[in-house]
Amino acid sequence: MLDTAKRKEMLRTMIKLRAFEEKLEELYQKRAMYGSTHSYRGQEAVAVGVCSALEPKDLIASYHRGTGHIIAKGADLYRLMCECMGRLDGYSKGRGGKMHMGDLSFGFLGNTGTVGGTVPFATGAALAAQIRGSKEVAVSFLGDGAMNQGVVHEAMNFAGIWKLPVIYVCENNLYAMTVSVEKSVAIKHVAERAKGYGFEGKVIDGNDVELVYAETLKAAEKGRAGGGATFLECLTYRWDGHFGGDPGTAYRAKEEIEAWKQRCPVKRLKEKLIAEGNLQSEEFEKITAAVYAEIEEVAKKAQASPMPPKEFELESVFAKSEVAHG
Amino acid sequence: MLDTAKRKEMLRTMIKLRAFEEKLEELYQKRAMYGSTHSYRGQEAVAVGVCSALEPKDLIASYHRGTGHIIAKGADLYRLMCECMGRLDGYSKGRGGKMHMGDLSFGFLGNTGTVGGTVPFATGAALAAQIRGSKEVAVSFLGDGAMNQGVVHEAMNFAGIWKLPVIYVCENNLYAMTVSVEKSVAIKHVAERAKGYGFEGKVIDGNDVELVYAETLKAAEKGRAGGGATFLECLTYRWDGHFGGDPGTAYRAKEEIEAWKQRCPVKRLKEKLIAEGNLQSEEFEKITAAVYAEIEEVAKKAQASPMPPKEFELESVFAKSEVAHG
Amino acid sequence: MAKAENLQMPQGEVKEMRLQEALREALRYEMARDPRVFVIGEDVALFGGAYGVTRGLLQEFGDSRVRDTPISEAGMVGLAIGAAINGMRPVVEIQFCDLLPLCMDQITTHAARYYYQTGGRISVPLVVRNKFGTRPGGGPSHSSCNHGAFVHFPGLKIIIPTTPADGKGLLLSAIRDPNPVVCFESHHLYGVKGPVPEGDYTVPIGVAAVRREGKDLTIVTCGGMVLKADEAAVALQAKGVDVEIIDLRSLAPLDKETILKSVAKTKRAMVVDEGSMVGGVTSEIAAVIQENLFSDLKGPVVRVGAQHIPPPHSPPLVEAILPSVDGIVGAALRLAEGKRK
Amino acid sequence: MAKAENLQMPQGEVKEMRLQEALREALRYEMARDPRVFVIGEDVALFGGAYGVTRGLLQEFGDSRVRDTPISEAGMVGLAIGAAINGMRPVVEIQFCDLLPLCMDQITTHAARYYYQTGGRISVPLVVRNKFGTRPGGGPSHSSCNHGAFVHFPGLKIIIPTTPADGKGLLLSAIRDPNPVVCFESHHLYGVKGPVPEGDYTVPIGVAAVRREGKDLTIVTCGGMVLKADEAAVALQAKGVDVEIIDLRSLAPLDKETILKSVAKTKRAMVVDEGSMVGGVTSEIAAVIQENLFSDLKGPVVRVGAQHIPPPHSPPLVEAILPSVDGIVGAALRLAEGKRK
Ligand SMILES: Cc1ncc(C[n+]2csc(CCOP(=O)(O)OP(=O)(O)O)c2C)c(N)n1
Ligand SMILES: Cc1ncc(C[n+]2csc(CCOP(=O)(O)OP(=O)(O)O)c2C)c(N)n1
Ligand SMILES: [Mg+2]
Ligand SMILES: [Mg+2]
Repeated sequence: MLDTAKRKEMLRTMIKLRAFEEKLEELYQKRAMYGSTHSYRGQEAVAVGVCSALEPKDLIASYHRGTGHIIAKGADLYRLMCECMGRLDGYSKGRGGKMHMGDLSFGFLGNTGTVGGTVPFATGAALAAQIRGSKEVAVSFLGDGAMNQGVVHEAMNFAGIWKLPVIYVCENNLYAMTVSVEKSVAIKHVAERAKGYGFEGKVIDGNDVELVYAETLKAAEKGRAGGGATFLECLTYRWDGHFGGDPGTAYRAKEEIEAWKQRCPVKRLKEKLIAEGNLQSEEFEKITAAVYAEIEEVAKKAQASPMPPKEFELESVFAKSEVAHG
Repeated sequence: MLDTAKRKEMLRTMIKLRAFEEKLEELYQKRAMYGSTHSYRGQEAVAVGVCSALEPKDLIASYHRGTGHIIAKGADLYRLMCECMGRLDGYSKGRGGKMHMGDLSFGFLGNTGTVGGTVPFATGAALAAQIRGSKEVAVSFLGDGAMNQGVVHEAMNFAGIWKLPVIYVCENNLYAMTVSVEKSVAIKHVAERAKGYGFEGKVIDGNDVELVYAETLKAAEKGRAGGGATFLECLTYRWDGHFGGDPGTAYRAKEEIEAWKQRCPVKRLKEKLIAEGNLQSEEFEKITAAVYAEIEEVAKKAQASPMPPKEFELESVFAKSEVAHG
Repeated sequence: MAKAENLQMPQGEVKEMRLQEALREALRYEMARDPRVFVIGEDVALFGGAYGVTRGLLQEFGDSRVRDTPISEAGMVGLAIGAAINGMRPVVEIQFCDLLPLCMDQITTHAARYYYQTGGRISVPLVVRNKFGTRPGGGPSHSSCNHGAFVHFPGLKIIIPTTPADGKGLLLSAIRDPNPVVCFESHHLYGVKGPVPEGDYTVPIGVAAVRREGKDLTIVTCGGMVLKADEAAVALQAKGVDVEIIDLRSLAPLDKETILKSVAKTKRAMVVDEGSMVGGVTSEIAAVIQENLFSDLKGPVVRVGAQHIPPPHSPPLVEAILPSVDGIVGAALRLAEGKRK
Repeated sequence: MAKAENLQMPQGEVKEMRLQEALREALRYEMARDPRVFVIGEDVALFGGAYGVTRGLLQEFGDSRVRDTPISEAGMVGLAIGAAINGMRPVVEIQFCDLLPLCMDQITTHAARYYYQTGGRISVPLVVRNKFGTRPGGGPSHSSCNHGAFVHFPGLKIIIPTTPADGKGLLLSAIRDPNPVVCFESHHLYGVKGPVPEGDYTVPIGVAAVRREGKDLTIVTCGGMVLKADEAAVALQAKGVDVEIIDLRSLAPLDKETILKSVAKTKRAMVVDEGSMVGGVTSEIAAVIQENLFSDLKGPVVRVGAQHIPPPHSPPLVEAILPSVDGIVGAALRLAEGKRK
């Protein structure tokens, strides 16, 4: 059983993820943010549960809906915000935007806008750990939609045959853009597919941050001990549209959205802590206010930061020498 | 239970497949055949069992080890031999060689040298049948090695969600080139994966031509009735090396090869028919001799046929008008 | 190769619409006419396509012929090839050209070579539509221009419509073509309006349009860059340089005749493309022109394309790598110097 | 860009070996030196690679660092990228270049752009080796030349060694390079012998070799076509045309300096490549030369490449589409006409 301090920390981080998305959405509406948002609201328990169970040296690979993952793993909010806004101080100097970043200083292997594209990276990072005998595990976040990409299949097969220390965290939020998972796969749970690769696949409540934490911890220990890969299908839901500007209602019933909002991961942990007597409403409000204020600060600072100059550098494409890794 | 005439026909076809490969091997040694051979010896029961259960309008997609499939489906031996030998009378006018052919007149969707590449073609041909309401089923032959190609995963998922009338006939001959299936997948039977796509996967003895026939018939009826896809993992073995010139012993034990030769599909049906009193040894010898003589004739004729001129036609790349299909 | 035609005002009934709508017109028209035509892609049915091109088709033609797919680019192209072989006329939507490398094998090794490698026994009438174009906020995986890479693979036809009329006419030709056709649709042009003929209107594949006549210098271009060339031509006219603009419309087959005829007249050529200048459309066309008209040319064939850098996210970086009107004007002036002196 | 060097006789201890063996030498040398280097690919371990390049590595370095893979081209490249990000130095063998389109997305959208799109935070030191070349019996899926298509994608280095010494030297540089490098190995050259320096011998990426000096005409070429250029040069010498041959060795970065220096001297240029002439290496180099040396040139830059047709199976068809020594000689004579008159 997790101690209260850790659980409060997770609660705080979930609020942070949410506040960040809300600020981003606001900036998007104001056209201060470039590209599209991909709101993580509603799915916070997955990123926070997983990343809280990892060690700093462990690695994650993320995808288009990646802000939550990397904040939970320890990203600097200012750099992240700057990247969203195309600023020079962004993680990628404004070159990549929020779908294209990576920074090993906090164990972030990277994300891309190609669905499923980074799943082999986590798998390969785990291969590196295995060859070297270093003990980090790698987590590959992926959406339900990514399950039907060829390269994801290939990567998972590698994880199976070589018993790689990798955890596939599939966030099944029931939709890939506007196409429901029922239309995309013919089985109830994609976790079933893990069997075909020779490792364990579990279906868990992705809105229960403590459960996600516990299952990740188990999977990580197994991976470190040479037990190979684990697949966790986390059932969850995105509250917002697929991207900024999509109300998300053309292909989803209002009732469905409402029902899932009732299962809010933040509310759930909050109420549990309160019921246990480990949290007061006022304390919760205070945490929330502090987090929102922090995000507000970050956004202000980012908005005041410089854009990249209107210049290209052919040298920005090739590394001149090795970037220090790890 | 299959009648004797049909079974004798299947026996005859299996011998024909074998005789063809042996002739090809001989031509390869003499450098009269271009490219590599991919001998089908040992696997004859799969192609013959499957294709004997299909109707003429049904379709097959094949792969590099494809001679057996297409002879069983009704290919013209002369055209096939010519293609192997790079002759103008070949199925592809010498352009494609035996790995690149296709002819709808006998329900052959085509093959290519890219492992797994044609699996979506059979799946898409089945989609065409479904949209149109025509009742043909499509068979996709594939090797065990092809199971780890991304596009194969994607195609099978389509077959599952759309309940397409397609049969995946996976010839598990235990090796993909020199890499054993045990090193390539972490489960005992790849048929297991069919579950992940929402359809049935069966493991069957691929050297039992009657069983292959019966299972194909069932799967085809199911497909025609709207019951969707079936996966048949046929356990079998290639007697020869992967390609002409490969003795096949650098990565396989001699004992293993010998053991599988004992399970010869031709011998098996022959002995059964003899035991039943439905075949005499002399009759078998006569059939065999006739088949080998036929192949000999074909090879002679092919060797005397013209090579393509040393010319290229840019027009050969684009169809000017639609090729009549079906 | 058919004769080049001027960008004529289409005959008969004409309706003003966006490129996006004109493409939809072509799909609707042909789906109504030919029951073999069907549309598959991510979000094409219920949602009507990420850019609205397939909007309404589900309602009109039903879910058997308008199908949302899982996220399986290679698989959907492969299925479409199989369906085409078995007598259908599939149109696949790939959400953006950055995803084409995922189905590159199916397109370039399979669809493109099938007719050849079956000795002409099987043709693959397939259309793969996709959006391309570099813009702020897209970034390295969402706003590429890779049409130039496809030119190198034999067996493909490649169209790249600029006007709404060409959008309809070329797409209709593509669906009816017995060969695989890749249709590159510019992000920058989807919303641009123009007159589109009603009914059975086709534009032949492989025929460029002389978009503007001029005598001093030829700009060969395509896609969204055509609009920049238009602007540049106006600016250049003011400076005494009379520009002819060739809108390629097809990249394969390439309408060499129209290009060479124009350059033989103007004796100065520039190629402008949104893709990287290295190894792309600009290279091929420059090579062709100098190869055929070497002694006529008054100067080198000048290439103006994107810098050889992945498409960036931030607006100033995007601006910095893309061809600009000023850049085109400047290069044209340098090239035309001989004339103006 | 470093200075071009002549094809010098390597210094120090030298051993005669085939290109195939020289590549193996590079792998062995670097695996022994750097524990981060590992090799994966189909049949590379137990079998030693489809062309024997990795023979013996399993025995020497063990099955953790020499791994047979399932048939998963995109997956293995993707895994290698992940391992590279996490500090390793993977070398992937793709059995032949026809399979590169299967992993095109991982190579061109991911590996190639990672350094850029992470703002320089992460580099991807990855080598993807593959065999290319058109020959009888390979046919449309087994004997392509698609190196020309990769040139269009920013962020990749591309090497294409001709001599065994360059094979060793370039591959060693590639493994040590912090960026993704695609190594195209010619089917026609695997068995060709030459002297190879022992020990730590590298050849810089991006530097072409002047393989033969001459004053009348420059042939720029690479891979297996270098040998045809050699033959052609001898024939041309007999006819009074003194040919300079540039062996590119790297396609990206392209050594423009060496090319332009040579053509500035000879004033006549030809580009010979085994890939299709349309939109490939020949186009890019022709465009570059005419762009930079227009007024020096005595004739157009002539392209000699494969016909724009998929690689055929039957020997006469293969012969018909490939550049031939006679074809090169004929084209060179036409180009050099001015001189000989
Ligand atoms: C390979 C690929 N195909 C299509 C797209 C367009 N696209 C972006 S996100 C998305 C849906 C992804 O769904 P899922 O994997 O479930 O993640 P979610 O958005 O639900 O978090 C699609 C189709 C893409 N980016 N990459
Ligand atoms: C995509 C691809 N990868 C690699 C190869 C090289 N190759 C040709 S056949 C083969 C093994 C195929 O094994 P399997 O699918 O089991 O068929 P089998 O040869 O056993 O009949 C390989 C690796 C190829 N042709 N295509
Ligand atoms: Mg989803
Ligand atoms: Mg096999």
